[in-house]
Amino acid sequence: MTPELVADHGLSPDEYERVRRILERDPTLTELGVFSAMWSEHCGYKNSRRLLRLLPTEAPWVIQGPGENAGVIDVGDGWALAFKIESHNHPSAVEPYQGAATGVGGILRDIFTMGARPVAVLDSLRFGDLDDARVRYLFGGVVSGVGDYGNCVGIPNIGGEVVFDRGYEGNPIVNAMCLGLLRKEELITASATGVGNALMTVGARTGRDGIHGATFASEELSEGSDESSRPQVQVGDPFTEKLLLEASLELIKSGAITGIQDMGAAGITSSASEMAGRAGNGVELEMTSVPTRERGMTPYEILLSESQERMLVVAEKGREGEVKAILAKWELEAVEIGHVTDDGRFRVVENGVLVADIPVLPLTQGCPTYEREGVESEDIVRLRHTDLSEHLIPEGDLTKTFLLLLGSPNIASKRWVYRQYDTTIRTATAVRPGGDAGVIRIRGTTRAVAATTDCNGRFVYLEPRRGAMIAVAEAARNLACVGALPTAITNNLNFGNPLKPHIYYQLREAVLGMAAACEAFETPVTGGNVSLYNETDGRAIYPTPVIGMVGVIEDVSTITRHAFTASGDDIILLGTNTEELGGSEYLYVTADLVAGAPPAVDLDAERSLQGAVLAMTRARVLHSAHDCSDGGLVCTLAECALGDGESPLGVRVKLDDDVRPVGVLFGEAQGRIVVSCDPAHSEEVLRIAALHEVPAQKIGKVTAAAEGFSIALRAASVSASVAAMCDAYFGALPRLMDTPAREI
Amino acid sequence: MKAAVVTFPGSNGDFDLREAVQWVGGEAHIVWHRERGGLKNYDAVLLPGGFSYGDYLRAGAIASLSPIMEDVVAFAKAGGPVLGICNGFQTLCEARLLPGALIRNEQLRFEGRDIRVRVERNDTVFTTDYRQAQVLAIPIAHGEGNYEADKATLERLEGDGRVVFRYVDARGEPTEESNPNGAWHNIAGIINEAGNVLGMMPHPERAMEQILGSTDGAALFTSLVSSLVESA
Amino acid sequence: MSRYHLEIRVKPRPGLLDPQGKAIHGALRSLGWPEVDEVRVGKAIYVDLDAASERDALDKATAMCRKLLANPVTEDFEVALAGARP
Amino acid sequence: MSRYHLEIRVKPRPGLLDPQGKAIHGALRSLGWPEVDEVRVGKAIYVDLDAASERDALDKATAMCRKLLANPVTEDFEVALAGARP
Ligand SMILES: Nc1ncnc2c1ncn2[C@@H]1O[C@H](COP(=O)(O)OP(=O)(O)O)[C@@H](O)[C@H]1O
Ligand SMILES: [Mg+2]
Repeated sequence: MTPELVADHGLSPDEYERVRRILERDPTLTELGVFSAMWSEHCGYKNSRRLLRLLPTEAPWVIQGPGENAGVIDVGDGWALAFKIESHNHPSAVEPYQGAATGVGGILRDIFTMGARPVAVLDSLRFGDLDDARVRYLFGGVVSGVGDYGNCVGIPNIGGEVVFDRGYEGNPIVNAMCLGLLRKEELITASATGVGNALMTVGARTGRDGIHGATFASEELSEGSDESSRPQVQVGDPFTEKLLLEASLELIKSGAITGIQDMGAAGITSSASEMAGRAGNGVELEMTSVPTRERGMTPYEILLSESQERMLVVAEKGREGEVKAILAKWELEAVEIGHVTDDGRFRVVENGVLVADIPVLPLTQGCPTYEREGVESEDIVRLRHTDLSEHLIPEGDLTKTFLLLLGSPNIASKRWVYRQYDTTIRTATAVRPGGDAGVIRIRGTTRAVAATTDCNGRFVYLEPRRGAMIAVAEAARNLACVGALPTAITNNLNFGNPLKPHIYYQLREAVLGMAAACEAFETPVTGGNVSLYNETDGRAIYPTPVIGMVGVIEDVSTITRHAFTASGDDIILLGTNTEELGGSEYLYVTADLVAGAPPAVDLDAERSLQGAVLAMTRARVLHSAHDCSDGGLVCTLAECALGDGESPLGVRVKLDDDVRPVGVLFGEAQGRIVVSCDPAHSEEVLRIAALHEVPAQKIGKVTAAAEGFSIALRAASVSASVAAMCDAYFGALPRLMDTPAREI
Repeated sequence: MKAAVVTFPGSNGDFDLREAVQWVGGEAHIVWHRERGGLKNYDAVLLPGGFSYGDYLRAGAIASLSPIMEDVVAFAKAGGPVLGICNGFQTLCEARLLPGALIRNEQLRFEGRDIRVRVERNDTVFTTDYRQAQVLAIPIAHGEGNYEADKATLERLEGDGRVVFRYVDARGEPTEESNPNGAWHNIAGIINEAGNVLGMMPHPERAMEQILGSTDGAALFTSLVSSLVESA
Repeated sequence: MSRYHLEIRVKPRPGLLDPQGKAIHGALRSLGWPEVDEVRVGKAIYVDLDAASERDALDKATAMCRKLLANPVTEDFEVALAGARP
Repeated sequence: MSRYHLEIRVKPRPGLLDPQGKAIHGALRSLGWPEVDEVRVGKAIYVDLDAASERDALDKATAMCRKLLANPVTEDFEVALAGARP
């Protein structure tokens, strides 16, 4: 075992020593591969585990917290919701279509292995600036990969985000989230109980794809990685996934199995050892029994293959035939490859000859974890303290700036994206993508669940703790806007190389911010995913802790949407306008600048605001509610007016704040929601706001589209035709993406 | 009225279709494609949307060769009503129960959104509860819905009035902008000569309740149920 | 019985719409190849099978095309041998 | 300048999963061809263009594959002449 070989496997000399101590001898190559995968960042959370312990994970409604394939919460009437988010950043950087598709496939499996039927997908995406041909290729490929996979399996997409910023050039972020519903009593976990029970692989065959994927996901991308990572591309097969989904749910219902886990990162190795670990048991696997796609695969390759659409199940002794019959009905294979043992060892044999023999717990839980040094980068401190006052003085026409912003890819309608997704399959989508949060009703009840993903990476970059708080606050606000009570989160920590002190600082601060906000909103963390080393040639992405939040709606008749519905309605602003411009889209678009401090966030005030909006939706006094975020108040009002473009309306607003126009219009002050209501209900809306101690002011009226969009401030005004706004807002992405040239 | 929803590996609209029939008071059962011989116990056969066999060769191609399709053909030949939605339409074309083919959308992208179609005929068993020329808002969700046939077939379809649904704009006009996939003559749905086999790309079963965005699909199922109750 | 390796090409019929060909044509022109005059996109299907003879292998492939691989409404096909390995 | 007719075949790289091929394989077997051992599906792209010579036509086609027609991460390609018509 040479030091080079050890290093190639991503293990430090110390870690290698630890392996030797655990085995009390040198590892074989196969064993080295097994440790390498299990102790990679992806599986072992070396650099993040200690930080993750800081997150709140408990609440009376949490049925399953972190540690299983997905978190599960109680959503009432006997129903439970399983949900989780997962990243596929590195594979998508190499092959956007397959990378994104297999990302969706993986997260679906995490959900249905809990016994839940997947009911919705969300996708949170980030790329470099769209003027770059490679970025357009990545964006186009990722969107069709997300779409084709989910569409084929038949899971509606109900939301997500797309952000374009130089900060993600070369290293896109592709996070997919899935929600699944199950009856509480149907929950099953991934553990290998029952000594003597059979371990069976079900689904697709094992090929050479993705070998070393787990280690690969934990290494920085560099110039050459296009070449070297080619064999690691995995191809998704959504058709097989659909069959596997149906077969798995049927298997779980049959009671013939006691545990089931997706073969995700590190394939058979991680699923078998983790299932054994959870049950305190061991496993023995026979490599020659594993059905392979190619001839001559070695145990090393079989153990580490990340071929998609495979599961490991533990069959009740004597019921293996039943398992096979269920799989056969769905035209899939189930093959016994080993059994559960009582000696706590992960033992692998090939034709009966031992090729790996490792104690399970040190393998699955003995991965060394590190607390690194974290120091904030001086450059970022300087950036945060940039004086932005000159930007508060408008340069040129405010209306022009407004239209420019409305057509910036970050703010423009993402219709081009979600029209490639099936959003209505399963006939449960009450709020489709395009609003603040997606909503799925629960058939046979009056209930629904809502979900959103959020994170403004610029804010986190400029001040990680505050930025992470904002991400959680925005997610909760988005849920409140549709009438859902924020209930729990999953999260995806997308960061750079944690061995660099300023990156570790970002990671720690962001986790602390997330923890504080989750405490404040009583939205515990039930799971998540960590994706580190998101760097290209030494340059890290913006730290991006994507928050996937779910909420519960008790009565679907209180669901509220973001678009104005009727001319003559009053427009009421909840919250307070400020002059904060730090990290805003306005600065990025007009001055090519990412600087300043992110806007202040007051968690108590946020909580009151959410409470107020929820009370309003429950009182059924609102016609619409939309949270203020990217692009500020003026873009929020525009989004409310334009809706999905089918029946846009106009707006006449007059603002009287003692705040400079640029700040009011484009600043991204937190804690604001724009609602509209029948004038007969305005009093009640204002009363509920006062009751919750939320500042509220009537700022104007919804008008007919023909009357245009006008905002008068003390000393300035914005006024545009609805047609010009539609063109900017809906036309932007198609104009950028539907040009034929698509270079690879 | 008792309907069979025939599902293939990869079908995913079976559940929605069953719910839709039940929503209007009919009875519907999911029939797995390997269950031969049972269709004669049903009053209608419905082929759902989805991606049978992944649509990996051509949409609906492999499903159209599944043995149960012989039963479906026999059911149709005997005059029983057969409805194919989306992948079901594609399968009916591949099985030659309907003429033409559905090729890739002109823009080469999957399209999932609400569109409008005009009811071109309200005298079929599937459309009696619609008004003639009524404009419906219904979701589509497909990548291969671009209806194509040779010139003679198209002329015959139009001449015989066998186009049942056509993509239109808000004013009810079949414009280029209102065509979501490049289909010839904005064709969204056609019927066979005998008038008992309908194929359509839009999803009426997803437009049954206001909370889902539209109720315009419901009349298709009420039409079917009431015409079968009458004929029974 | 020998193992035959067949190449089947399925091509959109002349005169019928080929959205993919059209899009690729446009893309090639805008990428700097104005000299491209037409593009059609079909499928290449590689089938390995056991057959008694070349004739037999080709006949089988033709039957497969008629039954499944090509849609006679929109597509033409060609069948060719790519090599036999005993 | 002459008009050349090129045939480009784009094929999934060996070792990569080919879900299309797998599904078609399954279908062919159940339709009565158990002797089929493997199916892989690629694209056949037919390009007509003007070029100075055969060499030139082939070079152009190769460049098109590199730039647009084939995905270097997942696909291999072959370029062939199907005939020149002056
Ligand atoms: N990748 C995507 N997939 C699906 N829906 C998306 C995607 N990106 C954006 N959307 C939808 O577009 C709308 C606007 O997105 P965004 O501006 O990020 O929302 P907000 O600022 O309200 O959180 C949301 O409804 C969102 O769900
Ligand atoms: Mg927004």
